[in-house]
Amino acid sequence: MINLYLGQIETILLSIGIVILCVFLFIGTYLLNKHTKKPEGCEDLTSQCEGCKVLTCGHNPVNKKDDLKEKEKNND
Amino acid sequence: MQVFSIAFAALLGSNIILSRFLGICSFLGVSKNRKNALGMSIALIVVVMLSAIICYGLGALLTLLGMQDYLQLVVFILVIASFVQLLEFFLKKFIPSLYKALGVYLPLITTNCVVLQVCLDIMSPDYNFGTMLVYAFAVPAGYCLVMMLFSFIRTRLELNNADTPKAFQGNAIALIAAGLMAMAFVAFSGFAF
Amino acid sequence: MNKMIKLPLFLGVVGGLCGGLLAATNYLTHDKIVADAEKRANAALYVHFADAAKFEDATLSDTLTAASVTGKKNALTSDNNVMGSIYFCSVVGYAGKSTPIEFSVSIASGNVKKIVVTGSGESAAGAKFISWVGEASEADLNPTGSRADTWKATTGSSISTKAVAIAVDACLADYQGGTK
Amino acid sequence: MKKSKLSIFMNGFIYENPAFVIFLGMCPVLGTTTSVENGVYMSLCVLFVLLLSNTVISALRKIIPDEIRLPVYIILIATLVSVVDMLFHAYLDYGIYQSLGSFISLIVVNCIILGRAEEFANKNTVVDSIFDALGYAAGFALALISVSFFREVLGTGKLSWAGNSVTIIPEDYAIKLFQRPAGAFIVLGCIVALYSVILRLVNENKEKKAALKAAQEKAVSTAEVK
Repeated sequence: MINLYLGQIETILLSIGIVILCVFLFIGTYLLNKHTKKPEGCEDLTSQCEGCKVLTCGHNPVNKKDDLKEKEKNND
Repeated sequence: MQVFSIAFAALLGSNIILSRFLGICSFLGVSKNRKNALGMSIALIVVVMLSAIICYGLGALLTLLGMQDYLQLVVFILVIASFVQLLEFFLKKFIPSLYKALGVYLPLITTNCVVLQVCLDIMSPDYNFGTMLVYAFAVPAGYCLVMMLFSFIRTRLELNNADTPKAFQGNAIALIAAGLMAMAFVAFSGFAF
Repeated sequence: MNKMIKLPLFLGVVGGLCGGLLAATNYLTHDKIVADAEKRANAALYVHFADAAKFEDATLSDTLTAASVTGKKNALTSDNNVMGSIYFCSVVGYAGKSTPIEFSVSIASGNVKKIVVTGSGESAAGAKFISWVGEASEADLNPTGSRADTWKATTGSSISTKAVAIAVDACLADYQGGTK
Repeated sequence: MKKSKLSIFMNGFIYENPAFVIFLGMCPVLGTTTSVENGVYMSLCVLFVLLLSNTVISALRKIIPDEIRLPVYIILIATLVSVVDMLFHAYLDYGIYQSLGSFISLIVVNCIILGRAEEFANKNTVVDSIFDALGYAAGFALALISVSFFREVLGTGKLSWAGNSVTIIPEDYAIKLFQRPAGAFIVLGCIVALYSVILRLVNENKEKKAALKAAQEKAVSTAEVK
């Protein structure tokens, strides 16, 4: 097994580095995904759910309000 | 033989929903009709398989650095979430037809216990790459099996809603039905290969 | 323009804080978790040496294995000198080969400290001996005369007493041979 | 609309009980309720995480840029959960930690924590979101303890707490089913049904009282007109 001779401070710094890397990865893909336009046929893609309490789900009416706000923002 | 016993245990013996109680939120929420259940299960199989491979590699790296005890949860959550976003972006950009079918379920999967539990399970040393792949396929396959069965039952429950007592309508009777299914699945837990 | 800088800066700070918090908590709790885990692993051994810091495996000499000793562990104090050692034996008692008597005997400073019987299929007579030896005081365990005869006199069962006594004598010899 | 502190708490505790009404975060309710002790420690764990995450998120609500609201919440909650997990691993006795198993680290994907952060913590002051966290954690504890009470009493006939136990049903009349997974579903289904009946009754007599009061007011006002 490779022994990396990581002292106390190096592990802390390395773990902070790893967490920051993952955060940037996640935010990058999140923004990448949020800004790509949905393919033309599936704008109103809802799974017949009228929006349950799972607020993190993309089809929840709660998040729909943000899109409306954005639309108002960029057309006025 | 070991591969077959892992697959059988994950698929039927200790099924991820009925005996390990994971993925209940989506189990109750999405199994209203067959199309939803199938879509969710297929999306879950794809996500679990691929993120299990990523997390297996990352887990090995973290254990090499000796930091896996406290970093694994945060790193796995972020990697799974970013993988789902990447997948959604990829489908949106290049395969719109597939996105039309599965795109509905992808945002739901980031907050699903099954994906995270599989990634945490394959960290244990007794999974090499092959058995990990089998396990990562068998668990969501078990999920898909139970979801499909349950969606048939659920549509039947929905149809004669008038017969169920007023208090038990909706999720309560679904839970009781799931309990009966769990009883049936106990029969499989006795097998040892 | 400043949104392009503000966002990564904010994320860097949040990521750094979270990483730092995780590393700090790990720093605080890591040793306690490892110590608890190690203590749980040797829970059985702490019956013999309550104040031992840690245990290490020791090699078995072939005379010991001949005398049906299956394992040996040394109990170390925090500054790593040997406080005593524990021998795990599995001898053939009255019930014969099918259910051997398994016990661990701890020896310190030259005499037998405690015997803990972990498994035995003994009949009535043998069982009386097994229960007696479990609670026997140090004086009983180190009789002046031959261990087998005095024990047999006190408990009345001959075969299992003799078997255990022979194994204990072998361990004592090894312990005295080793540390002298 | 300035909701009073108590109504925020009651909202989470009774009217929008996470497990019985809005059916969120059901995995731990079924998984860790084999004994009351597990249920209590699990609800304590959820209380810690929910309190910490609501306070931190409502404290930072002005700083977090609106566009990446959700990912930052996920990052914060993941860190808080693994901190709580490590503290529980070190300072809680090992038997209970083992029986809670991986459900502690599964709180991260628990829909309640993220739901409360998104719906409440990022719009209200720190104090309000503390009450909201207390309410929802109390609601969750109610669900956990009631399910685990029935599962333990019916399943093992004994109520045990840290070793000592009180036998309620003699051992051989206990139905082992309720200790097994199938029993968990059935117990939860019945409690959900019971809960919806109670809630319906409460609402009905509240409306009756309201209707009664309205009728009295009308009577009083017509008396004045005459």
